[in-house]
Amino acid sequence: MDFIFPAALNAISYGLLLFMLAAGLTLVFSLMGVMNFAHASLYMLGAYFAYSIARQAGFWVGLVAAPLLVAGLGMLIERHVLRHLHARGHIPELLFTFGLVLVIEEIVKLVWGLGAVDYRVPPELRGTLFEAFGTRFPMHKGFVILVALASLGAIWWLIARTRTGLVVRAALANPAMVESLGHDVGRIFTLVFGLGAGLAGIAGAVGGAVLVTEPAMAAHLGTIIFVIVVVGGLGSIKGAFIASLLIGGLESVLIAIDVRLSDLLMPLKGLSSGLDAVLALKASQLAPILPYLLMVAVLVFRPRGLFGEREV
Amino acid sequence: MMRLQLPRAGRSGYGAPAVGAGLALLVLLPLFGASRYWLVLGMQVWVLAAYAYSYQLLFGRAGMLSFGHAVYFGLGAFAAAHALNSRALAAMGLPVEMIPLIGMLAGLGAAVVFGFPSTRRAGTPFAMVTLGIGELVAACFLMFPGFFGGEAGISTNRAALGGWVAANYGAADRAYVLIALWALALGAMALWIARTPLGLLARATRDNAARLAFCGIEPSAVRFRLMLVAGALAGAAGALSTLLNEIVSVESVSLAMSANVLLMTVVGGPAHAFGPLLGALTLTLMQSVLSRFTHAWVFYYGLMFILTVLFAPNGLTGIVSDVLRNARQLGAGGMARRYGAPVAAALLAGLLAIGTIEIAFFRDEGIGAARVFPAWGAAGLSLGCLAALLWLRRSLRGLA
Amino acid sequence: MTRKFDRRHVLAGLGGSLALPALGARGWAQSPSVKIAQLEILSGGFALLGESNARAVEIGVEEFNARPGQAVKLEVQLFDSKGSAQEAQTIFSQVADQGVRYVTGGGTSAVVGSLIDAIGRYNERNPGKEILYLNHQAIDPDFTNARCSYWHFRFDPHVLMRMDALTTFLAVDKSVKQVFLINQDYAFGHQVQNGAKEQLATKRRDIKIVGEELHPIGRVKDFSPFVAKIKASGADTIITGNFGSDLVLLIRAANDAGLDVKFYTYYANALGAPTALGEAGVGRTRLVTGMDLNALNPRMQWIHKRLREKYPKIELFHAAYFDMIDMLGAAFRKAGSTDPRAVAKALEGLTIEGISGEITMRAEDHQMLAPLFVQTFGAADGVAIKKGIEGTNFGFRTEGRFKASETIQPHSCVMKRPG
Amino acid sequence: MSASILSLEGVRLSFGHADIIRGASFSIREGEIHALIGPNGAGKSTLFHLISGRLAPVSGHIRFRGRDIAGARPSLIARLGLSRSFQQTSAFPSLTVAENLAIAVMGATGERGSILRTSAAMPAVWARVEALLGKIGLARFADRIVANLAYSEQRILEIGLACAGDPALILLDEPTAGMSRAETEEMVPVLRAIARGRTLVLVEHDMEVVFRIADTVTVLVHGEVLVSGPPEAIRSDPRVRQAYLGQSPEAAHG
Repeated sequence: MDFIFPAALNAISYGLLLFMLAAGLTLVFSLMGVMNFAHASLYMLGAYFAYSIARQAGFWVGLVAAPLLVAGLGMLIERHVLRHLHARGHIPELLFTFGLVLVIEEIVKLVWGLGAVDYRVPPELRGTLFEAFGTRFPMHKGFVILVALASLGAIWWLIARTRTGLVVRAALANPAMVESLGHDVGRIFTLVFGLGAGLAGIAGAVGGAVLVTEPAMAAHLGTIIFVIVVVGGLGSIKGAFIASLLIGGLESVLIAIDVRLSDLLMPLKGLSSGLDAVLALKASQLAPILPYLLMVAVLVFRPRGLFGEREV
Repeated sequence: MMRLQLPRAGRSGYGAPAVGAGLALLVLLPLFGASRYWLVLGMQVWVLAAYAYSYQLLFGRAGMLSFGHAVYFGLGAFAAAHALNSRALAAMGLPVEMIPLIGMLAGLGAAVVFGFPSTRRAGTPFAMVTLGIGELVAACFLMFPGFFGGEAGISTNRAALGGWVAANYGAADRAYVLIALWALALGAMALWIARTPLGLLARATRDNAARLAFCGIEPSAVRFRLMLVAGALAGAAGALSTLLNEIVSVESVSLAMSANVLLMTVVGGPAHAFGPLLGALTLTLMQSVLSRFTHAWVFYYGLMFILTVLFAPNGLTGIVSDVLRNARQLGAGGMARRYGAPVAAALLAGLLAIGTIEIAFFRDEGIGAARVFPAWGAAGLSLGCLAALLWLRRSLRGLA
Repeated sequence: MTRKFDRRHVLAGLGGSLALPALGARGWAQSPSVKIAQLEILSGGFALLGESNARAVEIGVEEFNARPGQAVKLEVQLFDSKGSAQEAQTIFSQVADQGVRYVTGGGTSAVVGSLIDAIGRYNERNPGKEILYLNHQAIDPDFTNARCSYWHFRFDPHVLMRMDALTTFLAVDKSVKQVFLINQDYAFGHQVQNGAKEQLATKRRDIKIVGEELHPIGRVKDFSPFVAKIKASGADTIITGNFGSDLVLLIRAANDAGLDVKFYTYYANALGAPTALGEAGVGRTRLVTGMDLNALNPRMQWIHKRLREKYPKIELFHAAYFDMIDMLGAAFRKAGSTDPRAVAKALEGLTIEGISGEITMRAEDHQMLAPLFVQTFGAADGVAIKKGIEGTNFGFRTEGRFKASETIQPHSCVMKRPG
Repeated sequence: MSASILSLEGVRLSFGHADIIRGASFSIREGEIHALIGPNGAGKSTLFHLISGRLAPVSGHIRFRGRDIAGARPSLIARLGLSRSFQQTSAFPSLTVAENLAIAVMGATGERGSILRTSAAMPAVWARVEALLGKIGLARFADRIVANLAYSEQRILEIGLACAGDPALILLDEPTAGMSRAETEEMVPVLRAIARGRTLVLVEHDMEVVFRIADTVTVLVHGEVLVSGPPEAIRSDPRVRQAYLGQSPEAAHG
């Protein structure tokens, strides 16, 4: 118990951070059918923008301004590139966002350098929130949870309670219908893409300060959020939420468990010497591949994902 | 009886004799006294081209966008390394010329295992599954250092086995010929597959997989068979990379290696017979030659990829064949009148953009263009670049 | 990337890929100096390390060449290995083509190992054109044990030599009772882990290893689960070979959770770690290093100052290159030649005065024996800690000095020598 | 009366709480031309999707030549000799007309994509393609890329694809949709021609076409079979009039 509890809190904090990214990706995918490879790159830009703004104007200004910048950038990308590619199908869109990943990473390296930048939470967030089971829970992790809940709540309100949200929801269900009702579907696409990008920007502005802001941060998170979106079920926000916490928690839990596969399979001992290398692995060493195993398994056995309404 | 024009994938249109002569010249590069460096670069082009040909079967023919093709390439490379190091095989007298077959078998085996879960789906889900499988295998490499040599990889010696034709292939010129011939053979196999009934079905799955099913043909079975072929060819290409580098490490199965083949295929031209070769040549030149002049080479490469996706869906070979076709119609003078202004504008804009980037980013390092131009040069160049872009836009309007 | 090369061919560079390396070859041929090809990782995740190595060698060579009466000058050509064994092979073939006979570089053991192997094969196939590999950073013990090569010389104490210094120091500290080992899950991390276990078992049988963790390299974003585990294990000391962001994030998570343990590290003086340590690391973070920044000799002082002026962003945290350059110069003099065969022979058993004491190139395995320092993190006071590092007010105070003769470890190298 | 080739028994399909097909039962005799009609949203195309395997029913049986094919894979159903066309032209747009037909023939002849010969070396397949081209009158477009064909030619190709494999039963989804009067007139003999020696089921909005060629007409309303019988009986059935009266004239005439 003494380390399961902090591990659980960590998992929630990390899982919510992942969810901020996965939610935007899911939203964009369900509306436009575009799997935005560069979503994690927008997260990285959020962190770097926030870092640069924070150095001039302070952390809190950066926290607000950086996501707005990223959202604007996302809208520009949608408006001026993706929309034109849309006619040619999803593969060119996928290829374009993939190329964007490369280019954004290189731009970040050229502008901000190859190493990590010193982007940290401000002193007022550096303390301890509370102490339980002999471990301190740092305030900045609580802050992540707070920001994630607040921004997701705002998105929920926007979509569920406003007129624009109503049109967005209608467009999600049936874009042709919305078009025929005289709404500009193109504008809705741009808006939603900007919203997703903005969420990634917020996640970056917060995540970069709490974790680390470096050129590799996009690559590290990029594939994980795909796993989440697929495992949760493409297009399902609820699924993305559960999968975020699941994958976020998986790592913490596996690290906490000190078992080797050979211990689990004791009864089968002597089955095969060829498997020794596999059996000698500790659960924590399996942590990096488990999400991918999960993703492949889901796609093979339950293509809709855990909560998806339609097949991937 | 009516004559049907039968499907001919990969028609070059340049005249078979000319193409054959050109390829023969390339294979015999060592005879012209090319230095070891150029031979190694050449071998790299051949290896990457063979790899890209296998990918072209998936992406170019069947529209299967894989992000995990390095799995097959890498496993083929590892199998080849183990085969080269194996005493038993040496004792059995396995000639080094046959090493690519080992890689081919490994690639095929891997495709049997991983092909099934990935080819059940097409489109975006296929891309995601292949990405997941790619990450999975790459992560496994570091977990089982016994099999894969850990991060140091597995070293080998291509001269460890004797050959049928040459006594051994230690020397670069002999290795070059071996690798070039094998790569040509692999490329030819890939192009052959495109012309077979499987190739026809591949194009049909890309066009409309659901319709194919209603014709009585299971699209996932077509994809699976293609994956087997592409996996085997990629495995053989991986074995060629082992013969070239004499070391295999985790980078052979990495996401970067999977991305490379995608970039090469798209930039070269996803449907053209020479696309993979041109793509491999471009990547090698940028990676090994351009990278000596600027740190920003990856940026330029990524930018080139994006521009290709946006403006030249048929890749560089597409541009070349368009130009050749137009040249035949318009003649030299007509070409100059028609394309002179846009090409000049594009070149100028490109050069000025590169200059701007080099100065802006490498000021304090003092490399590349930043060494000659003063700091305000960047501002001037970027203005010039903007003007050139406007000119480009105007001249393109003139074209349309 | 070669500086000279760039300057001559800027326009070609602007033109892009049309540039011909053949032009470069002519440029190099005019210079009478000994050429050394340096392969560093200048792009990707390890780029900062490669950049630091490149700049330090540049300044070290500048100082070497400027010495009065220096008969043989060195000329370094820098290449980006991109952290890829394959790419390293291509560069090597280019380098061999140009007639360069000395290769150096750091980076991952995959790259260095592939180069050592490639040079072995090349020298076998091309007698009379032998090439030497001068290793200034890859400290995998294998390179001077199981995989040792006559053409490879290592100028940096390897993992186990460093661990020996660290554990000797740790053994003296009676407050250490329970040790936790956390390392990156790859060759180097495994070596640190195993070395620590073996050496602690002989030096302090009463110390308990209460936990061992191997985590994927460069992929852990949040170390707090590990920290929670360390805390739960009751450890009072951590031994880690982590570097870069893996160390920075470990330290941050430990500080956040209020983990009160001693850190015994390999790289706490580099790549962001001092910044992350801050006040919380004072007095309880230890480091084994080959260089004492608080007691630099005049030569090193000049190099340090020059580096700070020329590349303010680059920190000096590694010094094996400077010993390497000096020893190479001494070997040229001893051999009366710059031919690698003669130089290799001359290097074997060569003893000179290095940057912080006597250094010897052991003939049997080509491992240099050099002094090591164990240092503790603290606030800069101008005396014991002369200056803060990485822009902080903190630095490392030297608490233990090991002479070269005190760092000797046995080796298992059976070297194949040319006939 | 000849034997039933296809019969549906209590076929039911629902998405969430919405019932799309509420227990449809009817059977189709071998060799007849059977038309499915009904107002928009009656579930005609959905029924085609169920029969051809694109959708699987929640419950019920679909028997084709005595074998239950409910929920089977489309490719299997096609190999059993049941073929279909689509409302939207959905051939293989980047392939030539001949290649399109070749693929449909390959599916029927069991060609699974050999890699040991070129696709030119399939004499049996190409001979059948040539015959088909003649039959549907697209011979002069054999080498035309399908995407470049005119709309009505694409519709004809669609039908050619459906009968390429010489299936026992063909489902045609609105073969005359979007066609001009004249084009529709040209289509009627084509439909008669392909119906020779096999069973044809079509969904069709053009009532004139339906009553000219159909042997049996089944009327579907709200996912249920309203009535099934010969065209004359359907024409005079008051329930059918009732069902169509609420609809706009376009719905009744397509």
